[in-house]
Amino acid sequence: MKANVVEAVQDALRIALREDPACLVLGEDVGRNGGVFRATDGLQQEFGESRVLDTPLAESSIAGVGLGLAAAGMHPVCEIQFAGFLYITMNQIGSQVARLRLRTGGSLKAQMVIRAPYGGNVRTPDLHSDSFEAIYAHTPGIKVVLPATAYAAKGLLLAAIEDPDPVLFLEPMRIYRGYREEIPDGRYTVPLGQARVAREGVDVTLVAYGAAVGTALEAADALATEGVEAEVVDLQTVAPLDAETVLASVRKTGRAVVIHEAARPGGLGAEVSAVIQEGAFYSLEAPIERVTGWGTPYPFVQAEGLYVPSAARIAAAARRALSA
Amino acid sequence: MKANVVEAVQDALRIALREDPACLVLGEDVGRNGGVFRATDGLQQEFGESRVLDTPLAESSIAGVGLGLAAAGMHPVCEIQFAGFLYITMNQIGSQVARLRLRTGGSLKAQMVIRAPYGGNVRTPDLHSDSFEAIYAHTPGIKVVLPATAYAAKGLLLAAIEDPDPVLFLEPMRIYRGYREEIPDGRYTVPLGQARVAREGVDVTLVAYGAAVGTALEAADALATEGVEAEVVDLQTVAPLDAETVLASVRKTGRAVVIHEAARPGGLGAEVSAVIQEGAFYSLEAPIERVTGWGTPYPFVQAEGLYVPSAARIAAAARRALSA
Amino acid sequence: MGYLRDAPDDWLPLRLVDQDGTPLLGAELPPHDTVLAIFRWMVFGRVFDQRMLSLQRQGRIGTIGSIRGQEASAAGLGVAMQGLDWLAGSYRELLTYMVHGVPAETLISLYRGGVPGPFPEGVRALPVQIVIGAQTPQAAGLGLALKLRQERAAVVACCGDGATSEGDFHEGVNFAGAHHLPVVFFVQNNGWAISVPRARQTASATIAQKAFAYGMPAAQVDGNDALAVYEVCREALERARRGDGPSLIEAVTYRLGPHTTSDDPTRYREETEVKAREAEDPLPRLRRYLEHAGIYEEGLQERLEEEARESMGKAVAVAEAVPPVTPEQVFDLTWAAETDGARRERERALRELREVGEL
Amino acid sequence: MGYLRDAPDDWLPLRLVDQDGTPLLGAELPPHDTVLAIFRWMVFGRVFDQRMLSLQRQGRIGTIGSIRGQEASAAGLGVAMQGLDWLAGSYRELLTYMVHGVPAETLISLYRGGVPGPFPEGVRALPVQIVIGAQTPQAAGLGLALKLRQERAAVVACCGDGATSEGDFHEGVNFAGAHHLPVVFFVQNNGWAISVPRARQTASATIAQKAFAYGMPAAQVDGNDALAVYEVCREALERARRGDGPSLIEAVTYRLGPHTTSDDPTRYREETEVKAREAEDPLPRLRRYLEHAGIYEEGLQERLEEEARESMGKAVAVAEAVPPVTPEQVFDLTWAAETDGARRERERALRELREVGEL
Ligand SMILES: Cc1ncc(C[n+]2csc(CCOP(=O)(O)OP(=O)(O)O)c2C)c(N)n1
Ligand SMILES: Cc1ncc(C[n+]2csc(CCOP(=O)(O)OP(=O)(O)O)c2C)c(N)n1
Ligand SMILES: [Mg+2]
Ligand SMILES: [Mg+2]
Repeated sequence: MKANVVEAVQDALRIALREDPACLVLGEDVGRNGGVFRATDGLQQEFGESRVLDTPLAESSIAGVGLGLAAAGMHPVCEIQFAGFLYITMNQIGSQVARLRLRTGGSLKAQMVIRAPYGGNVRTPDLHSDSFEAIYAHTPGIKVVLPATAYAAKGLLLAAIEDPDPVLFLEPMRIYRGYREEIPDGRYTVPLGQARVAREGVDVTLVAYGAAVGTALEAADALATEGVEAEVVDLQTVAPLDAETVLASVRKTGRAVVIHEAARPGGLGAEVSAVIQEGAFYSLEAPIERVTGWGTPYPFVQAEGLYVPSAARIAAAARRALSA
Repeated sequence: MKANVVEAVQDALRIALREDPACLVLGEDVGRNGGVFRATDGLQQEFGESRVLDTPLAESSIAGVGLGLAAAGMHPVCEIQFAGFLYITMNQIGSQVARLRLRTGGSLKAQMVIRAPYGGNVRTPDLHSDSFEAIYAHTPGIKVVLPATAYAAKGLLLAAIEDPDPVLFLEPMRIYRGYREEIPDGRYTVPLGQARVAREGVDVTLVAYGAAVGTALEAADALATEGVEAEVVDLQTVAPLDAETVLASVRKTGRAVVIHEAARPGGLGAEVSAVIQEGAFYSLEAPIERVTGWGTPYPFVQAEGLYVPSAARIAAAARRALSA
Repeated sequence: MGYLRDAPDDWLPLRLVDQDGTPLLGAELPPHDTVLAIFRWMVFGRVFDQRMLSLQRQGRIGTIGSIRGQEASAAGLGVAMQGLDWLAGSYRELLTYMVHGVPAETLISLYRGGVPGPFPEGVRALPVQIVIGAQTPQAAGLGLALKLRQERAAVVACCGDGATSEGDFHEGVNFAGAHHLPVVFFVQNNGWAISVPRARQTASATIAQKAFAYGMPAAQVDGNDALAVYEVCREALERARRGDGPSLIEAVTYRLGPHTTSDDPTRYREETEVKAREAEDPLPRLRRYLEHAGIYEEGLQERLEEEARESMGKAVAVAEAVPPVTPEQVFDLTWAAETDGARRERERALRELREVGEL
Repeated sequence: MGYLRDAPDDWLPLRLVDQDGTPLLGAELPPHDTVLAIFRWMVFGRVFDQRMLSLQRQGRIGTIGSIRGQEASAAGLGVAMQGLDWLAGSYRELLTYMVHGVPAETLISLYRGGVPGPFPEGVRALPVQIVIGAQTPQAAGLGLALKLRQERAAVVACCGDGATSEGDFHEGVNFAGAHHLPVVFFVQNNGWAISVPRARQTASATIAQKAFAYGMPAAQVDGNDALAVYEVCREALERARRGDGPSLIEAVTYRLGPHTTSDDPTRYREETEVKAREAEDPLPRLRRYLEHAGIYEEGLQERLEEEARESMGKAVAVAEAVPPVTPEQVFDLTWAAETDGARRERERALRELREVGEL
């Protein structure tokens, strides 16, 4: 089938609802409205109000109810309308969902997925464009997954729903309605915890995830015209990190640029950078570059285009790394 | 005067309440009870119920009320009873307090302090020993400060209260009632945003903050017996980071160990490591080591002694760095 | 058995003026100039809404919520407020913000993706809130400041029916109750939270009765009856300013338009419902009252509309002349006291942008 | 003016048995074996509490909360529950956990700083909650699962008076109301949240009336009247199991001991208050009822105490024989499906510990 990212998500949810009787979908406006991005379009019609539920407007309870459902053996997929509101769920997810198994000596598990559209450059209001993957990546006990393509969106989401650990699934809004790619019909999974090489190259490694993978590939195209072969690593799961795939690439190229649109200080780029220099110190021929949002909150629409890393900024960082 | 950390905090609060009529203290049990750690002992008696207020048991509102007070020109000092509950305030602090000035074009500012005891190895129940500085360090717009001594606790807290930006002030529970040191009477400040060299050395740099500074100094003592002169940098403010002081040290020593007790993935050690390799790449003679909590939630009391970095682990990391 | 007890269920929304503009028997109504002020603002709100939707369609502003149908609540409240009162509202209270003194151009700038402030000196208001419910505890904080400083002023904390489900709503209202603060919680129950109908949001028969959980009095008012809204707000505000504590008002109204310009309400609500509610449009209703009271001068509405259009034209021009936000501004506004580390990060970011010609 | 309306203020806590053990006129009381079961558990709770406090003083367990004075609420509730019901409570409901099937040794292990679980197979309970209020939405989730699977069972969500201020309490109760879930919210109002008295926590005259904000019925019960607690819980639980929806119970009781072993209550409450409440101790009260009803056999309490002490002795021995938590266990319990990256991080951490001989 042909699908863009949001259609791939929808297809994964449909398959899970069809094949797993314990699976259910809940969130604000996911029912009749089909979600504000239509990720759940038609699902309530097909599966009924007991499988696809509108919740009250209260994110902490959406996560907390998810935990209760999971503790009772269901496999809830909770939607948070925008990732900016994941701040509100921090306590239920960080102190509860991520620790349920630990706290019960393994007798209860939180097999659940929390989905949220994330990321900027889509001209949305305040707090609708934020990227909070790093704070959840600092919360062991929950896996954090960000697909970069429609294929990955469907396969990773199906893997997340059947994974016994809780998964935060962040969907890049910017490419929700990007071009439709051919993806397999029916169930397939893309394994959690594994990065993939999105483009091979030998001169410099660009590490990205989510929507930034596309930008990194653009940058790689630009670099190619200068004779530079950039390798692009798409992390896919940012926690727990698949360090080996990144290290294998950097051991080959000796140079790395890490990209994300979240604020720079304490962003995921820091972890990737730390891991690279720990594991590939002697291969490094230049400082690892980070191309990220600034040390400010996500700014207003008029400035967001400069905040979110552009292909030009990525390519420039790669050139810095190459000329160091 | 002689004071341990909690007495230094109390003294700072007393001075602020005395000298700044806009200052007030609020939180759970801060009134008659004087705080569960006695950080506000006697303050309500001295300043009355309108300057030292017990709040309902609701952390998000403590932060949100703080914002309202600050917007109206007061200088609130809010207490969150344990740092583990800072997850609950994430939305009010991250999406509101840290962005008030930005969102109002500078016309309203959130001059407020949020205090919380943090950190482990004190045999407290679940969620009472966590360290969440990293998630707030990834939240530009709020400064994150962690004193390591009684002197710093008082001086940094007084600086935080008069700073026009919001400050998250994390007090190391483990050394609350440590030995009493001599600190100046009356008002003095220790500037925000500046690290300090807690011990000079030339062979390796140990970067720490909060209670871990003491452990790092212990490790430095142990290393000294082997003829290794470790320099210990106490960050004091972890956001915005004072990279220069760290870099100056690493440029001299060529080796660095970053220490914190929060979980390793995405912890502050990653940011420090990234910043070091960006700014002192050519001085580095060994991979930067991180000695941290594990890639798990903070564990139960029986295992916490192994989770929180020990002097032995720090010294071992320094030796690894030295022999690399 | 039979020990469980139910909530009182005898609520009847306060109404002072009927659908056809006739005052109810014995109703105490505001003076004519107040009524005219409310009417003028309602007309302005209608024109503002139309203009904003059309600016959005032209791509000149971003996503925006419609306030059509809710002008009586917004203006009745706004006119009842006084200069020293604080306003803490959301995207649905833009008209109240304007009544309270925020110029239209500031709001247009905000929706153009610019810096949302500052508001004019002396206008006491928190920024237009986007995170549902977050303003509620903040309003309690403002109320605490007023109380501690013994200012004779009140705080108005607005939100929608959906927002009452948020934890922050609860914590804020409870705080105000526990500390007996001068805050009026004003809930516009417009029937919907995007696609979720009021009845699915909470099993509580009214939003008003939620006040009882916080030990404060409440009123449910016909939110399309501008004068009833005005009167009940005046009572609650006076009470607060006097030091008699907080209260909660539920204004029962209806969102005639889409939730925002990104919303397609036909997906989740019946056209017949909307049609029925169109007939209860608060604007003609107040106009009928003006006529009934003999204070409607021929052509008044048209004149006010024309005035509003003109002033909106100017506001748009002013807003569109504001230069776009620069990264420097964003850094300037992030820290009031920039540390050395923050300054270096600013310089690094700007250097990077300059290097690629983005700055 | 005068449009604001106050909450109903005619609450009277349900009581079936007087302070002196006499049943109130017309009170329907549980059968004798139920009463005896409740009494037995109350005695057990008293002994458990004493033993835990002394273990803490000896440094054999960590900080622990005292449940003295609240045994009637805890046991009345616990005995009213059935095997398929779920329990979601906190540190103050340890006795209810034990009535519901969690062995004392598991709780002792928890307070020894070990892994808090697992509970025995088939005991339906969430872990003992420490983060105030967090269990409330979780309980709604359990209720939703029961409802969707059409199981004839209920969920009990316990918390204290202070916890009702938390956003999570609100969101959880509202969710259960909106989705009509089989959940009983059981609030032990013990007068204090650490040092904050009930009256400062919320201006609401009762905790019970908070239910009205969520459209569910409520009862306020004398929490020191074990039989009244039992009966009202039975009604609420039956109602929930029947599919008639959620309800909220406020049990008015008193914490006779310190908040926890780290707390010094003399700092914030008067000895006279505590003395007065000692006289309302629920345990002698139920004993007086047993005597009144002619079912108290000479020496019963002493026998039950002896039994309890013995069983506590065994539980302590079992708990103290559990080997301390290892880092491997912590890693094992963090991930159910460990990824390669997580496995490497585990190995790294263990290697580091081994290197310095800490493992
Ligand atoms: C915390 C949070 N969650 C979700 C949203 C997305 N959202 C925006 S408006 C809205 C519905 C609000 O409903 P209501 O409170 O009734 O106000 P109304 O829009 O009807 O005026 C939602 C879910 C948000 N802005 N903030
Ligand atoms: C979210 C959170 N905030 C604060 C605390 C610290 N704390 C533990 S118990 C308690 C008081 C609880 O009072 P209440 O709900 O009345 O229960 P009680 O202890 O009286 O049974 C507080 C503030 C906590 N554990 N969790
Ligand atoms: Mg609404
Ligand atoms: Mg209590």
